[in-house]
Amino acid sequence: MVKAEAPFPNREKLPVNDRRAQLISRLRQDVHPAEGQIPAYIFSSPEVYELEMERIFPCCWLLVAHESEIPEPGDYVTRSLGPYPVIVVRGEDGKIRILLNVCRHRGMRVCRADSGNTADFLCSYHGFNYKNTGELIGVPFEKDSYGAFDKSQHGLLAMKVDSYHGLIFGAAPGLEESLDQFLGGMKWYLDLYVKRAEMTVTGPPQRWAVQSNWKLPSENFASDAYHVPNTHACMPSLGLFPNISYAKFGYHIHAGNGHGIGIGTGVADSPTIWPETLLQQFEKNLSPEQFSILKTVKNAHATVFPNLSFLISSMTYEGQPIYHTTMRLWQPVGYDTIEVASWVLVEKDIPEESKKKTQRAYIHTFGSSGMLEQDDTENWINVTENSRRVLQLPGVTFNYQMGLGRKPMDSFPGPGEVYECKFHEANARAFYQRWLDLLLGDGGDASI
Amino acid sequence: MVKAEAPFPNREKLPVNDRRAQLISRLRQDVHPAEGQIPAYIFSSPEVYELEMERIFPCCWLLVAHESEIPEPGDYVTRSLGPYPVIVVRGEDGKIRILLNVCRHRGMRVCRADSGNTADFLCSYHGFNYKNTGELIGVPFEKDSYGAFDKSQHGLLAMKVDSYHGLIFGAAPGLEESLDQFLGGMKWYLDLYVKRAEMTVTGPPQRWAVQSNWKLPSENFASDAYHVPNTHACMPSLGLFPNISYAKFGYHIHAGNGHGIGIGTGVADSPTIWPETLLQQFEKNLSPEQFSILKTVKNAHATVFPNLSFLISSMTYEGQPIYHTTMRLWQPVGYDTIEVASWVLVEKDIPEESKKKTQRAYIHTFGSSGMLEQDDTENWINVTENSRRVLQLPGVTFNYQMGLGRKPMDSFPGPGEVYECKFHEANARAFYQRWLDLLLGDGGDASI
Amino acid sequence: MVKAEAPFPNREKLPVNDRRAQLISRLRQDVHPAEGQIPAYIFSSPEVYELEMERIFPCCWLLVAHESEIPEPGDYVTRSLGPYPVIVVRGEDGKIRILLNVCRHRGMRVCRADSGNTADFLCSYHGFNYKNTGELIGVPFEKDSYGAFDKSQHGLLAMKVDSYHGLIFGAAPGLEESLDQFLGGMKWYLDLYVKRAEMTVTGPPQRWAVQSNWKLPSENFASDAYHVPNTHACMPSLGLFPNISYAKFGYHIHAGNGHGIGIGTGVADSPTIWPETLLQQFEKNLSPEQFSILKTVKNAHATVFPNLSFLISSMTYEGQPIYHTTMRLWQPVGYDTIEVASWVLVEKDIPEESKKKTQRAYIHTFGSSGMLEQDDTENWINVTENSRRVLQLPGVTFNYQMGLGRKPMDSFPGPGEVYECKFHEANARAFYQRWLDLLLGDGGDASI
Amino acid sequence: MHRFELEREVAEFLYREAELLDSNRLEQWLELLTEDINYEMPLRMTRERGQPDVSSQTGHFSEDRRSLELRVKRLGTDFGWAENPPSRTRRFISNIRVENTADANEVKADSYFLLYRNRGSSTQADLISGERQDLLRRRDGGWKLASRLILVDQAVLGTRNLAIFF
Amino acid sequence: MHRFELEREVAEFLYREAELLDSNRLEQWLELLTEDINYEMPLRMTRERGQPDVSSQTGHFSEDRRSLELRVKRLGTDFGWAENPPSRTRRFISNIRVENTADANEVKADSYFLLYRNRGSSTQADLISGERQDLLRRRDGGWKLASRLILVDQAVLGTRNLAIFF
Amino acid sequence: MHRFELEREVAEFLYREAELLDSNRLEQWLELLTEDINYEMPLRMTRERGQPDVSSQTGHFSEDRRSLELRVKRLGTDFGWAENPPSRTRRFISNIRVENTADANEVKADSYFLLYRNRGSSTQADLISGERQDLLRRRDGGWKLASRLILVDQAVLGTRNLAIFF
Ligand code: FES
Ligand code: FES
Ligand code: FES
Ligand SMILES: [Fe+3]
Ligand SMILES: [Fe+3]
Ligand SMILES: [Fe+3]
Repeated sequence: MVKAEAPFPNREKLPVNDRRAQLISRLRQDVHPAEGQIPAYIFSSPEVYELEMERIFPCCWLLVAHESEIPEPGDYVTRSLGPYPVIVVRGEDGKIRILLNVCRHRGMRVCRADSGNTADFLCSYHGFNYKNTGELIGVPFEKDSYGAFDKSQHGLLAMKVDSYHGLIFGAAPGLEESLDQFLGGMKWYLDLYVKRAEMTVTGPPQRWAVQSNWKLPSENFASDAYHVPNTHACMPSLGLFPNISYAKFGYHIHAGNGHGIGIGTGVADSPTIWPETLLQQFEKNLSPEQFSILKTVKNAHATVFPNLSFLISSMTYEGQPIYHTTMRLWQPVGYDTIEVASWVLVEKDIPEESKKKTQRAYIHTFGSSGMLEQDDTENWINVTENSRRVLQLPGVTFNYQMGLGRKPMDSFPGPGEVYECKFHEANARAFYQRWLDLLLGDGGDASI
Repeated sequence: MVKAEAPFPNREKLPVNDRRAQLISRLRQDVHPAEGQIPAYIFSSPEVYELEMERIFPCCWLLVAHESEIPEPGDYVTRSLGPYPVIVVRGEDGKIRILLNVCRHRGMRVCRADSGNTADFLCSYHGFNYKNTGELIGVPFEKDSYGAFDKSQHGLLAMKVDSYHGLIFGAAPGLEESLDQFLGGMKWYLDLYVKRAEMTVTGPPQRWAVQSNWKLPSENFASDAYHVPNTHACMPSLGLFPNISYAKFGYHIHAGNGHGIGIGTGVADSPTIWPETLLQQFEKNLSPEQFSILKTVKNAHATVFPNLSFLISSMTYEGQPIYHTTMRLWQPVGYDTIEVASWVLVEKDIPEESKKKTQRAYIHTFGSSGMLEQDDTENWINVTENSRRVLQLPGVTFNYQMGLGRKPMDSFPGPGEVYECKFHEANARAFYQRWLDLLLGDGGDASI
Repeated sequence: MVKAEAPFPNREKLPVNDRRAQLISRLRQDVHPAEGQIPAYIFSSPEVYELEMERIFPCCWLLVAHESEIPEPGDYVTRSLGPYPVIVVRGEDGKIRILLNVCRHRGMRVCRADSGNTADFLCSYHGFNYKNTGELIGVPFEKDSYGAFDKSQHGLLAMKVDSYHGLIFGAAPGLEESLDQFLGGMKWYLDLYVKRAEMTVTGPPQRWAVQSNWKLPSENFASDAYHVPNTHACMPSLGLFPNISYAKFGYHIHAGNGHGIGIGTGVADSPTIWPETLLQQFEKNLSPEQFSILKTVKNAHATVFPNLSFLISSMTYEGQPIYHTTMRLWQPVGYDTIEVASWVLVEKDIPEESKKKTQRAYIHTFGSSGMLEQDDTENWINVTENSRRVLQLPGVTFNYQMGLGRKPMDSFPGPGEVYECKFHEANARAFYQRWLDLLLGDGGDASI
Repeated sequence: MHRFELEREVAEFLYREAELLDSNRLEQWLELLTEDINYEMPLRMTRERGQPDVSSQTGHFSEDRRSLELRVKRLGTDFGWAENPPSRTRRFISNIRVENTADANEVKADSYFLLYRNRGSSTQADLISGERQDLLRRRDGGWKLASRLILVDQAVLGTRNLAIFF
Repeated sequence: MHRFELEREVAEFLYREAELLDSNRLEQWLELLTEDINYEMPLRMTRERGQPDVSSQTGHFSEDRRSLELRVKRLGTDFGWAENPPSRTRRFISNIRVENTADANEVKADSYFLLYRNRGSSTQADLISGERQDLLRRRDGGWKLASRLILVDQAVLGTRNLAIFF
Repeated sequence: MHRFELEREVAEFLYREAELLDSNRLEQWLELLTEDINYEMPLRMTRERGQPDVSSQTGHFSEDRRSLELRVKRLGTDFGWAENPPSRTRRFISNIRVENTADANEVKADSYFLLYRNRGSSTQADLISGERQDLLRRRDGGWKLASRLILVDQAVLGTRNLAIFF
């Protein structure tokens, strides 16, 4: 009988060869997050990228989907978990799994659609057939070919899965840290996006490719309120944002583990962006402290390390206030390219008309055609290209020193290190510190 | 007088640096052909590919053309011998040569057409002129420029050349093994394709590029009858193949040196696919043992290591049996891309009408637009892409364990290790064993 | 207060790792410029290219523009200085500077147009604003964000700049050699192109991308008169050049430091190509020796190491003699690709009509659509591709042995090693010798 | 009106529109739109054969006259970084098919577009391919675009942003 | 019939055909073909100037009605893996040139095609360029395709397979 | 002449021209040009919005009849290496817009072109996109090209040389 290799092969640590060792020691020497100095080359070095694929992405919990995308048994979407192609599927047992989209026989992608509903995945090459739970249930001509085949050991490889208020996260099986530990203090803030009400996606995500290193948008959403008045300077003149210094007011928060959030409160005593009916709901779902913050929010940008971002944005549109919530992945597909996947999250119980409106507000401002997003991608692309062009100049560093030496607040109700002015870069420093720690560490038991 | 460097420079072995040594020891550790376990990464690692270009292709006899493509003196085709661009040309002396398509002066391609007839190759850069035998016969302004130029030592570099019943093979000059030794037991089986009658190509090969690693199709033709019922499941339903288990019946044969063949005999007592007139011819050209096998053949897929495949295929088409023979090269042009060149071979003496018919049968089923081939390339491309996506997972292995432990036949008339059921993977195991042996060995004196 | 890192960070020498050391020792062993033997692989090895980007381009003075392109304060063009994106700008103070087009904040390209006129460069990301002298003059919300920001230390990084009769050269700040030293004996010859009269460009350069290694065209313009009769064999038959051996007559000169020039004098006693009025001007601007040479010039091709070429070309067009002067950069953008930038230089004081005529003569013969250039690029592309295909064959060498052993002239008025027949390859040998010296040396203090 | 004339007018309209967009005369382009224009680009998805591959839920564009005006206005400010310097674009319009509707003043016009987009010094261009299903309405003696549905032929858009119009 | 009318009809036919192929309505596409259709795509080759660069011997397609039907039928089975999920394609038809023949019921129609093919999540597309030399025959009040010669502009096809039609 | 007729003739002229160029019948192409033809391809540049992005000073082509003849003649010699073997090209002509001029014998014709160029065994092709602004003149009962301005959509041309015509 054909026996399986270990269902989840214990991956030896990749040997650290000379070249790798040299890279690591160079990073140790060049990268100084705490001092706000980051060398340009980390945004375009293929070797740094290779190291990230080994030591960052397999060592973090990564978002793959939202539960509302696969509500019914058999519903699936295909996604990437870091570099790995996976199927996120709700099995006939109602359980959500993240299955490696790689046939256990000889590696064919068993599912080639973006989404659908199925009882099983039939491999097109030799016809191995897998239930929507990942179980191998069919081997063609099993007796003639194998005599017997240990099907129980050849189900699709399953990733770790856990979820947080609708957000489905996955991780490499070897990762010891729980999602709860991984998110840590960030949960308090994630609640503002996903626990304030039962949230649902409005549909499949926009997807588009941008020639940017993945860290630039991730860091931007974690930390960078400072770019708003200039990059998005057209907004006030279009009457969408009140004025140019709008972005400054609020809180800049490092929630721990490299997760960062910026909460914009706008100018003092400005009216809430939330409809009255929703506020009641929010109050029920959140702690009083959370609710007190959410009430005053005008915008809130956040990144869950490494590459999952959230945004609440509001503006005045045709004289009326309108807000939306978006969630997006900056999925690296190369050292200089990301595939962006961007969803709109809405409160499940609001009227269809409101959902439509919030979705349109999103489309007009963020996302592939968004009037704000357009300028962001232009910046990230040029920074990436520039960093590639000065690769031979390790001395060219980027500056993340804003707020160095400022004191955090004592009294903020949420966890983490909180600063009172949004023009700050503590979050970027924390982001790169976490990044550096993972790269320099052995990344050990987290790999598959 | 300008003297030549040694006409065939003695290539030092490429130094084995740390990175290379590490790769080799990793392969030694990970690749287990005999146990049927092959790690996914060998199908998409650029470093493995680099090693193959140094240790596999310069150490094998490689097909470059069929004699019927260049029947007349001066006829030539340009091809690749492994990575090297070559001209396969019949000189004015009637002899076939394989000349490196690289000017001995400063490296220009001296011939840029796919095929033609010429007395000489005039380099477009400085006008060095070479006879169709490779001899350098013209150096412009020779006296003014060089005083004297040792033309006798600067002919186009010639590769080793030998042929087998019309198949022209070439090899790097340093290769000690003869073509006869290289083919070994495979000759007995090759005869079924090319010695059964005088064969001729129907014309130039179809050529198209596929984003697949070269080993996947090579191994598939050597070994993989098992994919037929599923990948090509549409065939029976279209009435072209009798039924879905059709592919199982026949012989699975490792002919030695990594060369493999699968001979399909179809269901018992099914009528021969060959016209009576041809059978008489075959009987004359083959040994009685060979003839006894060929008579019963319904299909026969084979790979001459590393990347030359053959296929006899038959089907019922418009109620009539029709067969064809195709030969193809899976020419690697990168770690994840091949250029396929695919010829149709026909018996020289059959009527034009039959040639047309067999060619059409080929086009409809195999080749660039073939109804079977379409699905094959889709599989290989996805496996290659998947293997790239799990490159960081050395533990993901492909399974080639079918038939492990089964006993070979005692009584088969042909050479090699013969198994009675075509659902078997001994050939794939032998293919990867040969591959591994070459990669781990020093590849030594075979390189140029 | 946020202090700057050192304004021009002192770049540590890149560590020489095993792989790098091996490459260098292989080059030392394989490359023999003095014997005229150059291995094919240097034209397509990505590692050799990487080394060139570290050791050749940061250690040479490189042309970036002609002064006539930016006559007014605020005029700028964006260019590459080796791999680095730069702005060549005439500041409000009338001084020309070469500024790294990389924002000192976080690396955005501060100028994204090819050319224009501006008082300042406003970074699109966070709005840092730089004067056209490179000085940082604006930091948005400086007090709120940084408290204080040491603007005086954060101007755009400036490259070394110097010019020679209108040619603007730049270099990495660490380069100790002066432009004067760098050009050395080549100045005498450059004068024939740019000092003979006040020269001006006719407009922006033609730019196009060619899949060629950068060394092939550079070496060709420095040294290769020998290709003319064959590559450009159509010219005499079109009546544009007198005959096929035309290219032979004249001088082949290594001016030192790898700079080479070929001066064509055509057949004896042929009439001068220069209008009488210009000759008077030339005589005034040049030394008598220079003038005596220039008078007899029919064509003159030259390369200032590493990748700046010049050409005076003349021909008979519609029965009338017509000449033009072109200058071009073979800007490497990858190991196998260059971006060509090609200008036409004209005497400033000639009539507009003559400028038009000379420009048209240029367009018809050289440049992107030129009848001569077309064939050159075809050659270089094929040589590059061939060299890539034989990368695994270190024994395949290119031949640069023409003229080995011939004696230089004693009596030539200009500096350098001068040979009397243009069919010679001393210049190519000197070009590759300089190349090799830089690669093998430590390249040391020249890097940024 | 004779059918020829109609088809010719539609083609002329679409070519004129392409010309305005390709030469960055965006305000003039706006004049070609009706006040109540509906302008949508839904997502395309990779689905099993037979499944709908156009999303009815989400899209890349979902515009009315007001939002298109905002977009154009924005690009004209000093801060329209995404398209300053502008891309060089070319909208190849082909396979035009015109169909009458119940309303004599309206026609349906389907066309294919291939949008070529090159920026800066790149030798590569983004190619965006797709179909547009338009409704044209006769106004003031000419045609106006009353509705446009854009079917783009990628599930993952291969262009940095949609700071351009279709 | 007036020449205008003829050219318009031909263009309409070709656009309609492209629409059917681009929307995977393959059975309907078959209805546009005559029973005796001859459908060929010979090889292109790189040859010295003046040498024929179209193979008279071998090709990528050599089809009759029967084989085209088989191909379509196959793609409709549960095992047409190559095109399930289907590619997103767009056939840009241009440079249409119509010529009368001796037979009043037949016209020759040459056209250029650029076929855009995108699959899955790729941001790249295969572009297949070429010319088609068609013979159209009048049948049942409409046109049918009686013969097609496809000249593709590559010696080495840059697409994974020809599980698509031209 | 009726406007239809005119537009049809212009399209026919441009398609015929493309056909000649795409099949390397260059001498026949020359016959389509007037004796005094002016044929220009100025440089495109990347400039701030609002700045002219077409150079009035330098270009890739600046031709008259004589120089075009020379170019064609050259390619026909034994030493036209750049295009021997020839590229496989396809000139997709679309978005044709015809305008009358003061001179009844002359029309302005703007069109878009997408030139596909493939060489040797490459699976990649150069795509050159742009617009041509033509002046056609009636001569000997047909049209001739009297002037052509070619606006190419790249600042850095992505093709090895311009040994081809537009
Ligand atoms: S690869 Fe999936 S069944 Fe063989
Ligand atoms: S490269 Fe062939 S003659 Fe010089
Ligand atoms: S990158 Fe230029 S201001 Fe921040
Ligand atoms: Fe932003
Ligand atoms: Fe198969
Ligand atoms: Fe030349």
